[in-house]
Amino acid sequence: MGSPELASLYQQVILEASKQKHGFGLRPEPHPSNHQLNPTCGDEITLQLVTDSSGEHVEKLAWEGQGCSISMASASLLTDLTAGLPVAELPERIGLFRELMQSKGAGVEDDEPLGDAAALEGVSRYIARVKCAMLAWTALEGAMMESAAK
Amino acid sequence: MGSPELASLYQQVILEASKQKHGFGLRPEPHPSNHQLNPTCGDEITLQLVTDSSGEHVEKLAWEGQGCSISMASASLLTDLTAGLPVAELPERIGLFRELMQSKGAGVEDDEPLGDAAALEGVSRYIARVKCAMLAWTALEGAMMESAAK
Amino acid sequence: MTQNLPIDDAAAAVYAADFPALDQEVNGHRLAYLDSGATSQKPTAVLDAERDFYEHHNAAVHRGAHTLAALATERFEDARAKVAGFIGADIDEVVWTSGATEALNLIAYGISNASAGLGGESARRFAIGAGDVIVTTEGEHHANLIPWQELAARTGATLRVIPVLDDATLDMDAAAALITSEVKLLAFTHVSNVSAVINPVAELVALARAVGALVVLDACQSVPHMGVNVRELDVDFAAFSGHKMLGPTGIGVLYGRSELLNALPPFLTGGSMITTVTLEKAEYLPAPQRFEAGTQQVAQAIGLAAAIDYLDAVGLDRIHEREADLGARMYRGAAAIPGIRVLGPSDAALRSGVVALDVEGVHAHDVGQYLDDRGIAIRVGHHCAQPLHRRLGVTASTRISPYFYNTTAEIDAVIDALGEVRAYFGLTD
Amino acid sequence: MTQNLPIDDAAAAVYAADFPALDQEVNGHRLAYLDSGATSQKPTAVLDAERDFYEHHNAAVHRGAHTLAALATERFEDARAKVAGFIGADIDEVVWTSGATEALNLIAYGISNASAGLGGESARRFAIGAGDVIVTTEGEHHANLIPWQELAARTGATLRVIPVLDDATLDMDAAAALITSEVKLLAFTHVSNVSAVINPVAELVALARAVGALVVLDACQSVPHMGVNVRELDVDFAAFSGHKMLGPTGIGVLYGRSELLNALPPFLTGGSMITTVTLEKAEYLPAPQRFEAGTQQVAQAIGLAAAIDYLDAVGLDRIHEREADLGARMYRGAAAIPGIRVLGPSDAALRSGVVALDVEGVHAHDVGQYLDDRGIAIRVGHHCAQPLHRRLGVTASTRISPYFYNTTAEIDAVIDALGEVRAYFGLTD
Ligand SMILES: Cc1ncc(COP(=O)(O)O)c(C=O)c1O
Ligand SMILES: Cc1ncc(COP(=O)(O)O)c(C=O)c1O
Repeated sequence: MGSPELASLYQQVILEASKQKHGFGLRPEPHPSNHQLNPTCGDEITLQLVTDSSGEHVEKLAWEGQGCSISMASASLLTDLTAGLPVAELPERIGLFRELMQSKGAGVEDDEPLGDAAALEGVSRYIARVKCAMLAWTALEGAMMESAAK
Repeated sequence: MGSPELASLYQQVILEASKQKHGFGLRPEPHPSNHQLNPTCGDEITLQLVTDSSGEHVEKLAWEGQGCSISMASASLLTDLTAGLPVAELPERIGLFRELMQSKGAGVEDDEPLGDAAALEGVSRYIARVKCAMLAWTALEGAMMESAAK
Repeated sequence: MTQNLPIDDAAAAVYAADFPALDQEVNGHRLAYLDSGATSQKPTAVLDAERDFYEHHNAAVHRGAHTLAALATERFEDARAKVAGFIGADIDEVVWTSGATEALNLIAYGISNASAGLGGESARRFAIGAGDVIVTTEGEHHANLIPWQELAARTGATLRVIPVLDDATLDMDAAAALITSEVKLLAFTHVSNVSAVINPVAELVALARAVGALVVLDACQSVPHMGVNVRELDVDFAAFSGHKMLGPTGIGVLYGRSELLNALPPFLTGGSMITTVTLEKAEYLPAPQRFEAGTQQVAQAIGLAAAIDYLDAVGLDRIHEREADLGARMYRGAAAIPGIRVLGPSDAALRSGVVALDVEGVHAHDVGQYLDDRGIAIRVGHHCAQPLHRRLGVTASTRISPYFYNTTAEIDAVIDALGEVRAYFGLTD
Repeated sequence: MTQNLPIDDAAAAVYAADFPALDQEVNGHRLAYLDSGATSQKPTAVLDAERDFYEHHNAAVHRGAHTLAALATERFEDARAKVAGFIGADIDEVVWTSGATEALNLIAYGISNASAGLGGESARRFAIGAGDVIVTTEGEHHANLIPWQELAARTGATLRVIPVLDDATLDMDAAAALITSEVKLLAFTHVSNVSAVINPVAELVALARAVGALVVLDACQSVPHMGVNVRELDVDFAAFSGHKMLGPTGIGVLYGRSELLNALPPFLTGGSMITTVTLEKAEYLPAPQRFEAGTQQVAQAIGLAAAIDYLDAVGLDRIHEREADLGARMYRGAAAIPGIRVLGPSDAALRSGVVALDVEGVHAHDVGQYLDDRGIAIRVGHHCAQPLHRRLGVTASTRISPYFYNTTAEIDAVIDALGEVRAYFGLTD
């Protein structure tokens, strides 16, 4: 059996999200996208930023990839969080999530804006896993940069 | 003033030999020869093995070079020692001298065959200087190899 | 414990007591360090040797003439003699490097330099170009693959790769077919850091010799774990790292046959490797100094010598035997768990003590986390062998790599945890 | 002692007490270690930091995921941040190497690889060939001369050398004439390890910038002894070694401007520097990882960070000031002795604390022996700067190189001994 710390890392919501993989499956048509890879383990993700016709709101993220439960859960929870959000709000959420991940177990003052993704807080106690949790979020940043470059 | 150890390194016979440089000056005509260099300090020696017409006895060594008092004295004393010796006896003397130099201050059982060059025994206590003392002797080995190769 | 008796758990515990890092708690459990394939822990004797050097003899080596410098030089060269004796080489056949990776790159760049016309007449034998072939294998660590890819790219030579079979052993039929007269160099690992495969050195050397190719042995996973004699193995070059054999980080060894080392052009250039330097040109010292430019890893060389003393006192044969036992126990235990696939051959005679495995449905990172929660340190990932993992159909694996200081209780703790891990992550079958 | 007061003999003695190697007798005298230009001694804090790492955190870095591996990685990267802060660089601009020599070779081979077409589009800017020119100076250590000779030989480029004047300062008129539009790279030392000359960095950088040449700074003799900010100096690359600045052997640093490091092709290849490896090809990580193939000098990096903490606590400005005092005292004392010629400029503002000299009629080896007999450790030889010695008309010189832990009494002991040495060897005038 695992320790309480391990249980707080692998919360039910995380294990479920890692299996459900909301947003899994890339769109055939082109969207701003980005590929990220964790060189230690070879885990990777390709993520598309699908917006509504105005380009101002996220319709839904679409992604494919393979990796550990943390990276898969994180991509799934990121997809849930961002659906319908104004694109302009993404940088702040990503920044907050990065802060949470780098908090070494201390958490952030207000993790409400992260929704269920706040459940990933436990990851911040395991430096080696922060990269896993950040993979999808970094890919979203990349996709936004591509979109801005156009 | 130096210590007694230093005095035994720089014995009068050595300091004098380093100034007198017996054998200094290369012969114009070709003889088996060899060049040796101490890469740490740039000291070097070029030595010719001049034999009698039969080729069986050393007439005299001839050499040029520059270096510390130990290397110059060693070349000078080697020249004194070898004049008139059968060439066939050289390897044994060189071997004995090498043994003396590697003795770390312990000396060798019988250093008589080294003549005045035995005064260099003190060098063996200073590992960093052994190369200086060996320079001429190694060059003589090289010259003999060249002579044998012909 | 007697040198003649096999290492048992009691003996292992006595050895372990010499390693301060093994005596700590991780996540509330006593650390079970089973990642020695990545880097070994260090006994106090090695730490003391390094410290003693710094406290009493530290000085520039091969440069100074003062007392400390002479002592430092002597200890540094004694360390070289120790390594040479350990692998059956001559003293001047041992070149210090920062690690095995640098040692392998040294060969590749030496050949590159020869191919660019450097190194004079004697270096010509190393020159390669279009039409020439370098051969390596699919089972290599990146350190014994990428340098050859780059060498091929720099010189126009072609790289061929001997494939592995499903059990990760080399396809020796393919090897025989690939090692043709165009082959100038064959590089392969003695023991795989993933599949545990011990390669058939004699057969591979014979294939190389038949076509006049040079043989480079990656000995990273053999020298720390079994008696290795480079002369008996009849290889031309061999590379290994100090940190995997109880030594400090930052020190490695390149063995090269004397005749070859003295013909290979230098790699790194700078101080202490020259005879004469003018503004136009430098003349180089004989090996090994010609490959040791600049201030060397002196304290680390001396630490490595102390590590070899320690290994010699334990005995390489006993270490090899003990690890084979631990590896076999791990193999059996893991293979018996439903949903676990052990990589590499099943024949124990072909295996080192390393066991890498795949837990169906659970990513290696998650397996590693589960074990770490119990204080078990193992490695997860591709272990710098992506092509091999790709060939075996996994992205990342979980690797247990024991050393002589590990106990069967630690192996059993891993087996227990592996037996639970799929259930923990919600998989049942 | 207060951080604000200059270092006096009392303060130096307090510092010296932190260095175990300084507290010993050599030939019946207390050691006077004046060879810090070759390698410095190490304070207990550095030895403790290394040992603490080995005893508590030792594990593979950037590879493992278990607790120890994560801790080791964190400490390793903290050390990088420390070095970056020390020289005013960004974290990803600091590359670990085995020493300054390897750092300089890394640049040379990176350019070589770019010139061979490796590294893709972004590496093209580094490619050189026939018609291109590399410039270095006559005052260089071999580590900053031979790599460029070899690079020129590999690529067909030409090497030009800025001559020095009789006082060993650079001939700046010649520099201006030699740094023409064909020049792609200018490499020079910040401070000479022989003549003590502090080169005019700003002027040389301006000459290089005017023709678009890259600037490589050999900072081996400056970073340990004075505050160095690479951004303010505006150089593209800089190299220095840990062992000359209280750190362990086997660790060095390459600084490179981020944009350049990310465009330069890799040098050593192997594990931990790639993203994806197939049997045909490898994709590389961004800098600094792309230059850090294989297991790194982890304990040594951590030791170097502790050395920087120590230097920071003493204060680089105070160190610089103190050494200037000791150097000036040495210079005056030696210059006043008949038959002694001090190399380098007489203007103290142009000099570091190093003093190299020639004793007329007595070979440097014999001078060194005479001093060693009194427990004084100084260096004799060409100090890996043969061309400079040739230019100054000596084969070998005697070099006194103090650090902040030396006292004026030690300097005076050298001066006394130098005053006797010619008489001892039978020279009188
Ligand atoms: C000016 C200078 N450059 C380069 C070096 C080479 O440094 P290392 O031998 O540590 O690589 C040294 C020291 O020997 C030096 O003094
Ligand atoms: C088989 C093998 N080859 C090469 C290496 C590279 O060794 P290092 O990282 O010490 O240079 C390793 C270890 O990582 C290895 O296991």
